Amino acid sequence: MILIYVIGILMGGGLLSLLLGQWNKNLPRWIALCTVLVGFIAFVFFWINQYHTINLRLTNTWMIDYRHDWIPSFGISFHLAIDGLSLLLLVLTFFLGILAVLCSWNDVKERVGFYYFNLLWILAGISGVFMAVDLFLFYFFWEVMLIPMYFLIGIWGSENRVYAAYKFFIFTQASGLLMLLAIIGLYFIHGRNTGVYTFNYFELLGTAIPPHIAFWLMLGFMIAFVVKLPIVPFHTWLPDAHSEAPTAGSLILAGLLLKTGAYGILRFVLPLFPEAAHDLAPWAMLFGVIGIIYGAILSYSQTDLKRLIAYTSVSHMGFVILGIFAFNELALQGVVMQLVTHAISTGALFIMAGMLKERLHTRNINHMGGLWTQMPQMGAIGMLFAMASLGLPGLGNFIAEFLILLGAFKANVLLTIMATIGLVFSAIYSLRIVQKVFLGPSERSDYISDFSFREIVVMAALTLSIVWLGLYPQPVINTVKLMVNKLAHIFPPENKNVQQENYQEIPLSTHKYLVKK
Amino acid sequence: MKSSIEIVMLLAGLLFVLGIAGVIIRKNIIFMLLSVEVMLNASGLAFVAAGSRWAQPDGQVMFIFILAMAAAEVSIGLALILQIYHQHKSLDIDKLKEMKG
Amino acid sequence: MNNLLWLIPVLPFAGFLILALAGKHLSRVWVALIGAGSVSLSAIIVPIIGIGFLSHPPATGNYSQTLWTWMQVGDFNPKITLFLDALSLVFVFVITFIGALIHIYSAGFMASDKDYSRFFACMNLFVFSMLLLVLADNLLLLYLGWEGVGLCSYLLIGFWYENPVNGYAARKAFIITRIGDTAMAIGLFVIFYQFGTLAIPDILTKAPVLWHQGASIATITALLLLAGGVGKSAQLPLQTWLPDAMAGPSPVSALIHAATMVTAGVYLISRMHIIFQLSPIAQMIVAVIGAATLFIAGFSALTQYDIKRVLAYSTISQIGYMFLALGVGAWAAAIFHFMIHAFFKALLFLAAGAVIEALHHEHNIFKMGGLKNKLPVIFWTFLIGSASLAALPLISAGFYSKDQILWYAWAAEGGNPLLWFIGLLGAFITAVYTTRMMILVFWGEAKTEIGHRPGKLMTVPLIVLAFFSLFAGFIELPHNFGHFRLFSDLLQQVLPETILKAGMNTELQFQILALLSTLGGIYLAYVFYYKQPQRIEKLKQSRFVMNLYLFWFSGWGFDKLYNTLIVKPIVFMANVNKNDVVDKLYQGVTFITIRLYQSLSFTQSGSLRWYIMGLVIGAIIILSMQIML
Amino acid sequence: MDIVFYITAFVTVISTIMVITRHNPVHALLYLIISLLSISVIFFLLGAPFAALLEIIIYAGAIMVLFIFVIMLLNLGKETARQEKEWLKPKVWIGPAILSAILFVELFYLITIADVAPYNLQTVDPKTVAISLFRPYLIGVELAAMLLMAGVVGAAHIGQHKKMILHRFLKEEGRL
Repeated sequence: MILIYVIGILMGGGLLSLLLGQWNKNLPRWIALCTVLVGFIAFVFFWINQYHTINLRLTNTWMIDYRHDWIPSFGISFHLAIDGLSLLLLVLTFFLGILAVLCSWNDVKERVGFYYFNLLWILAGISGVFMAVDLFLFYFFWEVMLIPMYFLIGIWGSENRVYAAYKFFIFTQASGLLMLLAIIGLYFIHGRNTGVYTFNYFELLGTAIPPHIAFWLMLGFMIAFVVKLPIVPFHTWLPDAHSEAPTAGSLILAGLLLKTGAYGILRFVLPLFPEAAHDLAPWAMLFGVIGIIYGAILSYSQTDLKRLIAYTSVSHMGFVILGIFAFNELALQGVVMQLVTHAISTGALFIMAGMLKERLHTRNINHMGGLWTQMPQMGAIGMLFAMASLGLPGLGNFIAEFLILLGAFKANVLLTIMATIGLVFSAIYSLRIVQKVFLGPSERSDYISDFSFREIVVMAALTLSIVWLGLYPQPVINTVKLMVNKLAHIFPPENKNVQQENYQEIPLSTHKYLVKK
Repeated sequence: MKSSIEIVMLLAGLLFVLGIAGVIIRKNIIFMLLSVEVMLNASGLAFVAAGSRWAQPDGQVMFIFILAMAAAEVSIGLALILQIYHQHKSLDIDKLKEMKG
Repeated sequence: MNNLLWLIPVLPFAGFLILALAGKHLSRVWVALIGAGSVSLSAIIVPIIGIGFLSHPPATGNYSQTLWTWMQVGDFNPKITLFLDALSLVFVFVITFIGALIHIYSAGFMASDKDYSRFFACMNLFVFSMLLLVLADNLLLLYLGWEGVGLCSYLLIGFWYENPVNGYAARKAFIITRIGDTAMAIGLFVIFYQFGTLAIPDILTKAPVLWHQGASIATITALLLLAGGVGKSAQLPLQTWLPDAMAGPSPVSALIHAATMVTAGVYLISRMHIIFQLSPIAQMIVAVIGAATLFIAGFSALTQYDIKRVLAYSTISQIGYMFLALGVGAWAAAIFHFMIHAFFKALLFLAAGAVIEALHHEHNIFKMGGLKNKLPVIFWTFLIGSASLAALPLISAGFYSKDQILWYAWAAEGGNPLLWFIGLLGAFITAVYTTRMMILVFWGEAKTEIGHRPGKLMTVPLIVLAFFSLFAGFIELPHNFGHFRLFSDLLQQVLPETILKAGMNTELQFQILALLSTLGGIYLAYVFYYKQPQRIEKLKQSRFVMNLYLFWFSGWGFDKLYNTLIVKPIVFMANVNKNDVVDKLYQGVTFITIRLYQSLSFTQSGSLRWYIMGLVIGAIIILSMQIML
Repeated sequence: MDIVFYITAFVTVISTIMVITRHNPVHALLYLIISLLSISVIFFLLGAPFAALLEIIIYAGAIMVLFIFVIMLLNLGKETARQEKEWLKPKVWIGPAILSAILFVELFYLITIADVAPYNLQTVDPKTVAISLFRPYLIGVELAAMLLMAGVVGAAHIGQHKKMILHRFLKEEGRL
């Protein structure tokens, strides 16, 4: 029941702040803060409660399973369930939700009520996406998170916001429709096979689909998720949306919305179409690698700070797709870590870009420089997150990228080496941020304030979590362990190299491969 | 009495086409409205003929509905014509091109 | 004693945390106390542990302390484990001891800097990372330290960030070392899939079992690790960052870019020596890289006029010696040279820093001169350091370590006359540029007024280091000359003994040749720069010499080469594609759509009769379709 | 089929052609009434007496009277006829006429190829129609009632005579 309450609270809180925003400008943000805090505390407690039993669960990965009929005649039910992955992402959702409310605390001055309404409804949609195990419901939430985001960008964004909002909407909506088609296709195939027409995820699992149809259905899902993720060449909405969105919008986009894509692949694409996914794997990994390098190079050439960070997201999400399609435990754990740590590190960078914009009224890094003198705290934190973004060991991103690469190395040596080269590029762009923004001669003589107390709270929370994940990621790893193990074992062990657990045999095969090179 | 529906349908078709021709040819809105009446009549005729073919009342029922629709349409249309004439001092349809894309 | 192990890295880390979080609110005295004190405490703990280790050697030959499991994913479970054996003991000792001295020196050197606490915070973080690097039990933890020192190096090179040049130098350092690190990361992947673990002891025991001598997989692994070492240790072909790294404050150059961090590559190779031993090719490559680097860097050092760049190139060259030693299989000799080099190079940098500060931040040695009497402490300590660098026979520590390497370069199993000859040539050049620097800085007439004289805080560390630069060499004496093997006996526990080729018992000849080359070098520089400076002018007339001079001055043109071959194309590509060519595709789609609707909106004429006409035509078409089909 | 039918059909077609070709609106209206009356005869012949009566009462009676009112209100007389003459040139009507002809040819072809067997004509009396109207089609009747209601209200609203506001900025407001 906690699940439905949480979604209810978010949606209710959104409506409440919309209504009360008419009376009082301060009320909506307090309502929003309380709402997300309640959700966060609820899930953290739930997590702590579950944590000691997580390792004991041997077969059942699902912690909560709530089901209520919605439209029985079409086999649609209001079916929510969470496992470790969902729980983790939900905690992340509410964590970033709190930060999003906090960082738009003084930012938003007009239509405050509607702003927080949109914010909370996006969060509700995202939580719903992470919980839904009914495909129809999933699609419903998928759209719920889309429309408020459109408003968020379109109303509170910066100069070019309408264009960005359109672009965001058209990309995600068009790809979402492909997914809807695939969902309906799956629905009918399953119905024809078994006579039971249902959107229930658990029943649709293991549907026997003719391979060529399975491929197209999978592609429908895949495109929706990959656009969201995003992977080159579907990434072009991201820089526009990110650079025009308000700070909280960028934070949620980077931190959560992109994650829904990866979550979708993990939850739906792989379990529903294992064979098709297996066939797609080399191509997906290739696109991942292209994304890593392409995003990094583009990121290097940007002068708009938010655009720059947006392209780093493209690069980081390349790792995600690379890891997912490596199909082994290491890489998948890395992917989950990457989802969490990328949300934190990139979120932090976006928040900082927002703060800089607020102070300097520009996003152009050529107009910045030498800010360390006036804001040493922000400089230090900026440095820390730039380092996180380039994958410095000791910070969470390193664990994620290392695990992904380690896992992917097992699956495809050549592509992994190319992806690893991406680490060099990530150093180049990350250091460029630091260099252009904080170092160099100070260009401004006017006073620029360092962090305020509210900002310190936000950044401290992010810093602590990224360091924690870098030094002791085990809680995260344990939480998703079962789910990841299950996923890693979906795939038919036809390929000895991939599935072999015995290290005695591997030297020969790897050896052969390396020698051939 | 033996009867063939084809000839009635042909008549309905002819009337309909004449109505359409009227709507296209005339520039005066009143004439266009008259032509529309012709077209409505033609379709009514088709309905009634079909009803009579199967000896069912449905054709006539449909004709009655068409009649009601025509009455409403004419009253609104004529009111519009009055307004248009007052505002533009003309009934030329080509002078009313305001919804140009 | 074992339990204290964790304190060694944690103390500097605690210092870093305090300074980073509260540095703003602390007075300068407190900052210095915390910054230097934390490292000094570590430096005190190290001998305590070291004595315990040496007097009661543990059965396993090492201390190891597991703090917590970093992560556990399937079979991959790297732990945060500290591991101390003879090899890491040497490194830990050098790092903490020299680190502490440099911190104390910095308390005086940086006294007038506005970012006092930031400096000490970074320095402490560096010491922590470096300690973690050498104490790491598994390669992943080592990698953490490895990247951590890279970060600190970046932060400290760009310490005076107002000048963008420093920032770019820092960036260059980080990115070039990162290239090596990336190769090393790939090496870690290979190792993990070969052995199923990243724990160093396990790897070293499994490697000879799983791999046969000369296996190509061993070569690949070794080369990947070597690439990491090459990047960090500024060896060919990734050496270009180190001279630019001199943009940082002098204590930083002393600690990071001379004594400790740049020798991380040496540590890595000696730590993973078994893998290198399994691959003669890789070992050969190590030796060749070392020899080539020491040769190239030596000539570049000869032409520099910035005192710190001279020292930087000499560092590259000396590390080249260490690589040469590692490559020929003289493991202990390399580590010995590392230690001695750490002493004298830290000394030289610190003394150079003092000179630079005294002369109002003048780096150009041609504008110095005559400091012999004005700064006596600096002069004597610098002289001792230079003697050690030039390997002045018998009295300097540098002689013992370098002579050993030269001898092994010929005589050890992997040795070969060519390597030896290059080493010898390098020694000669070292002597030349060292003497040149000495003469230009301390003799002759004064060209710049002295502003600021170093205080006690700065001179005491210099004297201590000078002492070690003179006498540390005596713990390891050549075979034919005392044959005292304290150091190599210690390292014997970890590193294999150097195997000599058969029939080599003429070390004396080599020693005499080395001696001659050093003395010859000193004499040559003496002639050219002191006795008859006009000869230099004469040489400068020749075009060839000038071109050669410029070529060496630019570090053999490597920067230019990389710029044109790698940097410029990438930057060009990035800038050309700034607006994202993929986006053009979608813009094309929107463009077509807009064009289409514009042309379609033409039909929306507002003429009712046209619309009806359209209807009619539509009806005609539909009906004709009905008829046709 | 009956000769009566052909005659009435002929009258219908001729009068309809006259409707769309007359210049004077009143003349056209009169021809339309003839057309309607003859259609009502055809309805009668088809065995739909109720429809025939409605055609006469409502169409030819009520609706046409509306037209006449409007024409009177607008005072369309000789002036309009002259204008119509100007508008109705061969250049204008030849194209639409050809199109309509094509359409008719197609309709003709489609209707004639359908081979429908002759059938016995039966009269559907008003009672059956009424039963059908108020049983299965009740909802349609109610909707038609609402439509008429809306028509009345709409006509009343639109027909209000609004004054043209002559201020140049507010000119738009005065329009519909």
